[in-house]
Amino acid sequence: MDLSLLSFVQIIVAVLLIIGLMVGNAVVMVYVERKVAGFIQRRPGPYEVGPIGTVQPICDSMKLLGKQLFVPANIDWILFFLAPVLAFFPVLLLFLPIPFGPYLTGLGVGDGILLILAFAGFGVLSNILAGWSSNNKYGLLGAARAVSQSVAYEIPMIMALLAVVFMSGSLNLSEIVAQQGSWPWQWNIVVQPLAFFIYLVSLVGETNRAPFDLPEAESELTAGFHTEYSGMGFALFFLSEYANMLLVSFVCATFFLGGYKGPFLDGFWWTFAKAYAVMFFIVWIRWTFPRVRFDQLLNINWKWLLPLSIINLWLTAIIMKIIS
Amino acid sequence: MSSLNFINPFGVRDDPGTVVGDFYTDNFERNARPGTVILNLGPQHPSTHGVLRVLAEMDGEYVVRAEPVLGYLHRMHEKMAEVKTPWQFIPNTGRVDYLHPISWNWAYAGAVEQLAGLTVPPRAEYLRVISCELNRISSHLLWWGAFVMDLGGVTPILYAFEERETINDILQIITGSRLTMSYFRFGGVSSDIDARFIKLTKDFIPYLRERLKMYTGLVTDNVILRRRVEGVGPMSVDLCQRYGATGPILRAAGLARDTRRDIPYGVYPKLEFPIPTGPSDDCFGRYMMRLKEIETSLTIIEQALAQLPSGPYMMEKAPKATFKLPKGETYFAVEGARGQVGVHIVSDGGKSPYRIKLRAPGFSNLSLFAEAAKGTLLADALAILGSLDLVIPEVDR
Amino acid sequence: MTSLDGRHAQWKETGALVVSRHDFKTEGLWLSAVVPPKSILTFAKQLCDDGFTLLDVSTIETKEGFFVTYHFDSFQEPGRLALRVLLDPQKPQVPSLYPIYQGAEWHERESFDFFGVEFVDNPNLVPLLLPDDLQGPPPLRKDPKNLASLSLLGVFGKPEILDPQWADIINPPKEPKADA
Amino acid sequence: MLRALWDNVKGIYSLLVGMSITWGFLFSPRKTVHYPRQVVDSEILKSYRGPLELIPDQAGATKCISCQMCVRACPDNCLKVVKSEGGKNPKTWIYDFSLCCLCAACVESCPAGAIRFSHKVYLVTKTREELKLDLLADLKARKSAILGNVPKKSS
Repeated sequence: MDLSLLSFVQIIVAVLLIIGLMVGNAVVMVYVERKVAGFIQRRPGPYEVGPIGTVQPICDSMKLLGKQLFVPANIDWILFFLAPVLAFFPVLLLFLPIPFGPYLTGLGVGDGILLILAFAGFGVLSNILAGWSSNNKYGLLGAARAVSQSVAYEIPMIMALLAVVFMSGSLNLSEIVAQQGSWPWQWNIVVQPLAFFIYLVSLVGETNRAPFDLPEAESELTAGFHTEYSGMGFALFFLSEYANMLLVSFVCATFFLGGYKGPFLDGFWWTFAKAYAVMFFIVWIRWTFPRVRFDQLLNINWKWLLPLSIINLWLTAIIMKIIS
Repeated sequence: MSSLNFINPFGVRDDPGTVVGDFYTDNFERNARPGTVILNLGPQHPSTHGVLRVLAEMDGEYVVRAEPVLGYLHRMHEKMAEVKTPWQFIPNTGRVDYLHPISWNWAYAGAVEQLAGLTVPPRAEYLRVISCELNRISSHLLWWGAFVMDLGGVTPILYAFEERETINDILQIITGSRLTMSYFRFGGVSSDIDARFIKLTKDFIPYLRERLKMYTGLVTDNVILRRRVEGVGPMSVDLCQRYGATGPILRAAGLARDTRRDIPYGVYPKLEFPIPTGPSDDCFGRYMMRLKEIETSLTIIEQALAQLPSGPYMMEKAPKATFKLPKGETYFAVEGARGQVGVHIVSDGGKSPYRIKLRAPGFSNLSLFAEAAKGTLLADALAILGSLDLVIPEVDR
Repeated sequence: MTSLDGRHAQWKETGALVVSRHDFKTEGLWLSAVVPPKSILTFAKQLCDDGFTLLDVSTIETKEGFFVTYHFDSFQEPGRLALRVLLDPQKPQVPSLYPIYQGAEWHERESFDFFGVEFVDNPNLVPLLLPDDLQGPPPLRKDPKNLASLSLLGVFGKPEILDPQWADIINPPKEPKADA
Repeated sequence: MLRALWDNVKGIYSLLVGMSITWGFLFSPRKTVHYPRQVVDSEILKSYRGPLELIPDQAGATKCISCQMCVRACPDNCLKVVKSEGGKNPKTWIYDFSLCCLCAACVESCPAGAIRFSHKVYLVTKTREELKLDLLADLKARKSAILGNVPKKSS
């Protein structure tokens, strides 16, 4: 790729916009999550600050900014402060190759999905550093869980995406979107329902959301790896959790739901609508289900998702061979 | 330290001295295997329901050994009984177990009536049954929500609270309070029910039956919950016998022991109700057991309302606040939501009882946790803890 | 499963000091026995084999010493029994029921907290409900002048006295009363 | 193997049932009462036990005869009734709401029927001292409120 000045400026602008998107997304999602939780539980949710509580997330973030950064005794302080930063910044890069609209891509990398999958591993690195460095037994247990969970769930996730890549024959996200049609029956979800299902399950596992929120399981480990974080440290973990959610939702929209293509008029609004529908799904199941146990979590992955995804991959490959 | 020094990366706190545990941790650590981690769950932990503290020796995710540490909510009710008149202790009984206060009311009032030979008018007996069973339902509902919350599902407890609030509204009509009720008096109850009470209760029974179907769909049949609780924490009858566990735990293990049927008190002999036994002795059995008990209680309330006789709700010449107990000893037990609630009174005929011993079912039930949790996963240990239906004020008294 | 009469005979055989029948309507017990502290384990073993469970351990401080009542309830048929031991007021010691009823550990620790009764061989005799650094005497101990004698408490129902020493305790001779 | 697969399919169905239930609740009306914009049903408050209050007689004075029955009955020692010199009516009637356990021992033991529970749900104070209520003053205030209103209406 030609790294001229223009593309450099493009990347800078894209990164800035993505930071804005991440922060904006966290603000929106905090509100949506609390409101949905409230409505499901038959209570109003945030209500007092601003019209129907819309200013609540801003106030929350102000509170988190103003809070003391509590430093526990005997910590490994470099890692302790590095971990939240490390959780936040790699996610920035991951948004670059995503085609938000027909011409709206941060960086038109040819192997976009490789970049995403390669950098997605950074999330768990920050979790283990946070758990390890904070000199807390809950943190340590949470970190240990985070590693095995993330390692486990990345594999079926990649396999599911690979099935789509086999079909489209390209690692370029824009290319994958371009091959799908505008109407729902032209999307990849129709031809790859199993891959979509596997991806949907493993994205919940990958982002550590309920019912797979084992690393931070509240009723077992109080808060898991971020037990000792307060103020901005906690806020960065929070931000990166929502950013990760947004990322996997965008990837889901791109790979399975037709990306920016939609009925009547293609455009970035379709990408966002689809990504937020997936986000709503994640929020919805969080407030519906109990949490799985840790061994069950790994069993689901190694005994079911992984074989299923391999079978799916094989079938896709064979069928593609026959067709072509 | 100045207030500006809010980040202190260069480690003033980074003292080399190791953090030394308190008396109980030291005591527990003495028997620990090398290479294990002592995890201190509580007293402020999201799933220890109040202020229970559990010391757990962990080998990775496995609990090698666990020991509950009690006493964070100890209020010495037994000492208070020795300085108050018998009447003045009634409000205390409502505060021993805040989820099923009426069973404690009954155990204490029943013990005093048994010792002093007071007879309770029939209407009062029926009112006692109705209020006690309503209260039992509300206790089980809260347990249901809290148990699912222990397993990570946050929403059901708020649904359970809808019904619980309705029961609180109903019970408030007669008891005047919503939580720590002191409704019973020696020789009767403190107030009669009115038409509104009967209407609300009659409306509530079919409503709850409908809701129980929703509970089944949302939680009981849920595959995640099933796999979390099935086969987890088996408690055999033998274990229950050695630890004195009673109530739903024992019945889930398959032994139909219920004080309401075995050693009848009040008007329970006149009422037809089944004593359900659980499908299995694991967490799922205890879960189903309590849901079945809600249905049993509904049947009892229906019958009691239908049979409700007219008449006074308080015996004539009921004991006043300065009432003295006659000399003697008595033991009276009722079936609370968590098991057999017992009150042992010894009186020398003085102004206040010589000694009152409160037998809390939760105390015995919790004591078997150490054995049941041995060798389980941490998540399972917490599921077992939740399935015991603990109310810490009752355990600590 | 043993009937009440059978239990009565069994206790007499095993060496109970006093066996009393109770009026269940007013006392909530069917049968109780005062047994020597040394042989409490034998009696508990008999009850455990017959399917009884330990309900609680209730201690009373009296003039004669610490009077510990173990309440038992049957798992097979309704039946509430009590075993009692009288312990020396200066050095209250009794074997722990832990080998038979593991649940007794906590009940005994509770009595240890409140009265200072020592249960020998309890595996973990540390404060349970009270703080570990509590100062002063156990909280439920009474002022010596407020102590009642056992005969005043009416805990014996219809006793059958098997040990002559207990005759004086249950039916105290008139003279000391006149002195007091 | 197939059986396990079938179990999983059934499990996924049970999850869908659960999700449909929460979906239904997502659009159901709220159950909470939004204080202070809404308050609970006044019917419920009729049985609520708030702090004690004295019952006025015909003339609006207290019925209390300072017999100390309530003071003796109270498990928490939260009442203080002092007899006035000369009459049998009380001089002071102090009630410490912070100690009260609302057990109704005083109400039930009162031979003159002079006290009852009020239904003040929204009693809020900032200090514990403010919870020591002078019930005679409270009675007087209520009386003047009643008596003060009546002439205004008639005039």
